[in-house]
Amino acid sequence: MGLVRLQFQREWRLLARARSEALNPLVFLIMTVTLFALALDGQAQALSRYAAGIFWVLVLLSSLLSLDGMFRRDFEDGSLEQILLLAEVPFLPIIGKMLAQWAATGLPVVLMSPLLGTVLQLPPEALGPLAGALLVGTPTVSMLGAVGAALVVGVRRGGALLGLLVLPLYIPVLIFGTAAVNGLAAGTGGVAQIYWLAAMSVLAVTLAPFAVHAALKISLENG
Amino acid sequence: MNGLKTLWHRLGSPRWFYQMMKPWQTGLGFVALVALLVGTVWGLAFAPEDYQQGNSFRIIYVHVPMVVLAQSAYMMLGSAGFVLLVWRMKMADVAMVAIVPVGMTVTAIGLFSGAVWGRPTWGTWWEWTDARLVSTLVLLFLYVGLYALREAIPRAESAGRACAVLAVVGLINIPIIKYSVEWWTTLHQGATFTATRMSMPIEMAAPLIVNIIGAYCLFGYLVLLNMRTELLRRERDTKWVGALRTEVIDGV
Amino acid sequence: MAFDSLGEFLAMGRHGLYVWLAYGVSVGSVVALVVAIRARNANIWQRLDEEESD
Amino acid sequence: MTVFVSIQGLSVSRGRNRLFEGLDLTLSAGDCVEVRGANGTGKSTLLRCIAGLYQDFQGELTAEPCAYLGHNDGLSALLTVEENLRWYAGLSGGSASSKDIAAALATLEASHLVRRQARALSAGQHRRVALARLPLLGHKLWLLDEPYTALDDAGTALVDGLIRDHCASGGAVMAATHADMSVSTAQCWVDR
Repeated sequence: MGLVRLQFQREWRLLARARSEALNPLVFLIMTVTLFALALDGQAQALSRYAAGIFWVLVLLSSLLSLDGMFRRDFEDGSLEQILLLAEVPFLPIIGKMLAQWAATGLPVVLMSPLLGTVLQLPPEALGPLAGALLVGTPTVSMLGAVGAALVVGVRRGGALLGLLVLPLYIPVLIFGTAAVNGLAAGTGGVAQIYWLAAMSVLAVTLAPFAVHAALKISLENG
Repeated sequence: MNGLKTLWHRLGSPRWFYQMMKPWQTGLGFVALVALLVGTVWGLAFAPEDYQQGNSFRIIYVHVPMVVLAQSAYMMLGSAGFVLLVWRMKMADVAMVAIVPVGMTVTAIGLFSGAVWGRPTWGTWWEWTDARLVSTLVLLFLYVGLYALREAIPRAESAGRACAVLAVVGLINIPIIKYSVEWWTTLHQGATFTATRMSMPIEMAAPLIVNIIGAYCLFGYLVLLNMRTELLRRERDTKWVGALRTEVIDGV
Repeated sequence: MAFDSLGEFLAMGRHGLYVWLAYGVSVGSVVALVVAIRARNANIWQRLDEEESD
Repeated sequence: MTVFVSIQGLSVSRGRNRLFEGLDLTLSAGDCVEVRGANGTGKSTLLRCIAGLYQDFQGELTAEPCAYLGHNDGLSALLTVEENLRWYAGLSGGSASSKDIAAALATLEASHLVRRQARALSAGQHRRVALARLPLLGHKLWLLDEPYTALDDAGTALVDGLIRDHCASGGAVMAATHADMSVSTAQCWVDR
């Protein structure tokens, strides 16, 4: 477990030193939420009905920004291949890296969701479910996204390709996430969807490290 | 058991595969031609009309085989990817290179025919309540993703293995995606029944089964031909390809 | 035969446009796919001949 | 006499052109082999094969876990020299106290850089810090891809000393270089 903590601390220190770069995805989320609110604010009633769906889509899109840079800096300076070379169990530093990525993007989104939810005219009773659904759903987003990021790390301008590879895999998270928020807010039952989100996150956390490791070994081969 | 093992090793050798698969390829080609002709004419002209949808239901005889084929093609891609990653068998990469374009085209055809079928049945060119149509659309995205990833990576060996990882991850996600899409379409279902999932009397179902068999044979024919072409391209410096060239006058 | 005349067969009740549109594009695409793959094969053979001769 | 690397009939091709074939080599304690050959003949690829980063080869290859130094130094620009080295020691399963780090830097006369961020180093200093991690990793086998790039004469002499001491204490080194190495015990030409 030491390797997970070691890598987590290293990533966190790197993020702290490049604070603006780490905050870009969050700023993007805030801006796009504001754009939607401006575009639709006239029909406040209509906006609140679709706010959960809009918010989830924007979270998925903003995650692509942070994922693209997740391995790129280490790939270019050569420390990424050292992880595969030196670590006794390479999955542990990879898990450390993915947890750090989630903590830097997923968690802040959960914490800011009440504020951004109200900007999108979400009714107050929907803010709790939104935060809960995001907390349970964003690990899958980070883990599946990490697989895509590892596949495109060696590709120039891999950002657009990353979206194409990963967004189809996000569809279940989007469907159940939106349904959970709307269901719980309206009291018509969204708990089943929360369980689905949790189950997907557990599956992603257990399987993604293997896929990321395989993808990194492949990307490093033509390094 | 060791018969299987030798077959597995033989399958791995390009030369054996190229020569031994030739008869299978032509055989599947003819069966496909006959089956698809019979099934289509039977479905279009002889099968009875559907009491609710009238004749527009005849589109089922092209839509369903294509969609079923699209899904099985992705299953094959996922398993070929798994074989490539675990046993490093080059032939699995050749198979993936051959399947992706065929699978993508078949999915696009299934999608288009499904959308056209929706027009007379529900009055819209795109019907969000039809679970099979929506999951076919997602499947098309997965195919396009595989195609784009292979194009993006310069080195052939890395591109092959990267696509293998994506195909396996995609395969694991397909049941989850299908379930969530089906659940989502029933959520928006409301009263309308899903026209494309109907229980059919035998005289309506028979041509469909013939067409599905024909579609799988066509798929086998196209993939085998595509694989043998890819093998020629990859092995063109080898002696056996040189020998083949002098022997064969007309090519295929 | 489910139809009485060729004309009726082409009309397909009022759904002729949709049925023939779907079949036309589908069959057309399948044929195009077969032709494309066979052409790719022939092209490989032809390139082999060129490489052999130069 | 422990054998670190043994290679029989190793051949590697990149795409359709063959880089090298039928390469045989054994590396045991105390050996320092120079990997020589013109540009693009596969020197780096050979090292990456041994390190386990590159699997597309034919032939037999068995190698101990190694410390690998590639063309890029593997230092994170935003981390200080000490943070980089401490991470490396931790990654390879050990740990490095400030004393160990100071000692490693001292062998390359780079102790004064310990607090500086990697991005603030010159190319020569960057390379010295990258080489300074080798003793901290606790691997007996070192694979170095052009270790002398960007080093001045003093730096080159220090690196020779580092390699000599490592081989003397039972380690083994394989280095891809362009010039003759004074400390090498054998040469391996990939393009002959």
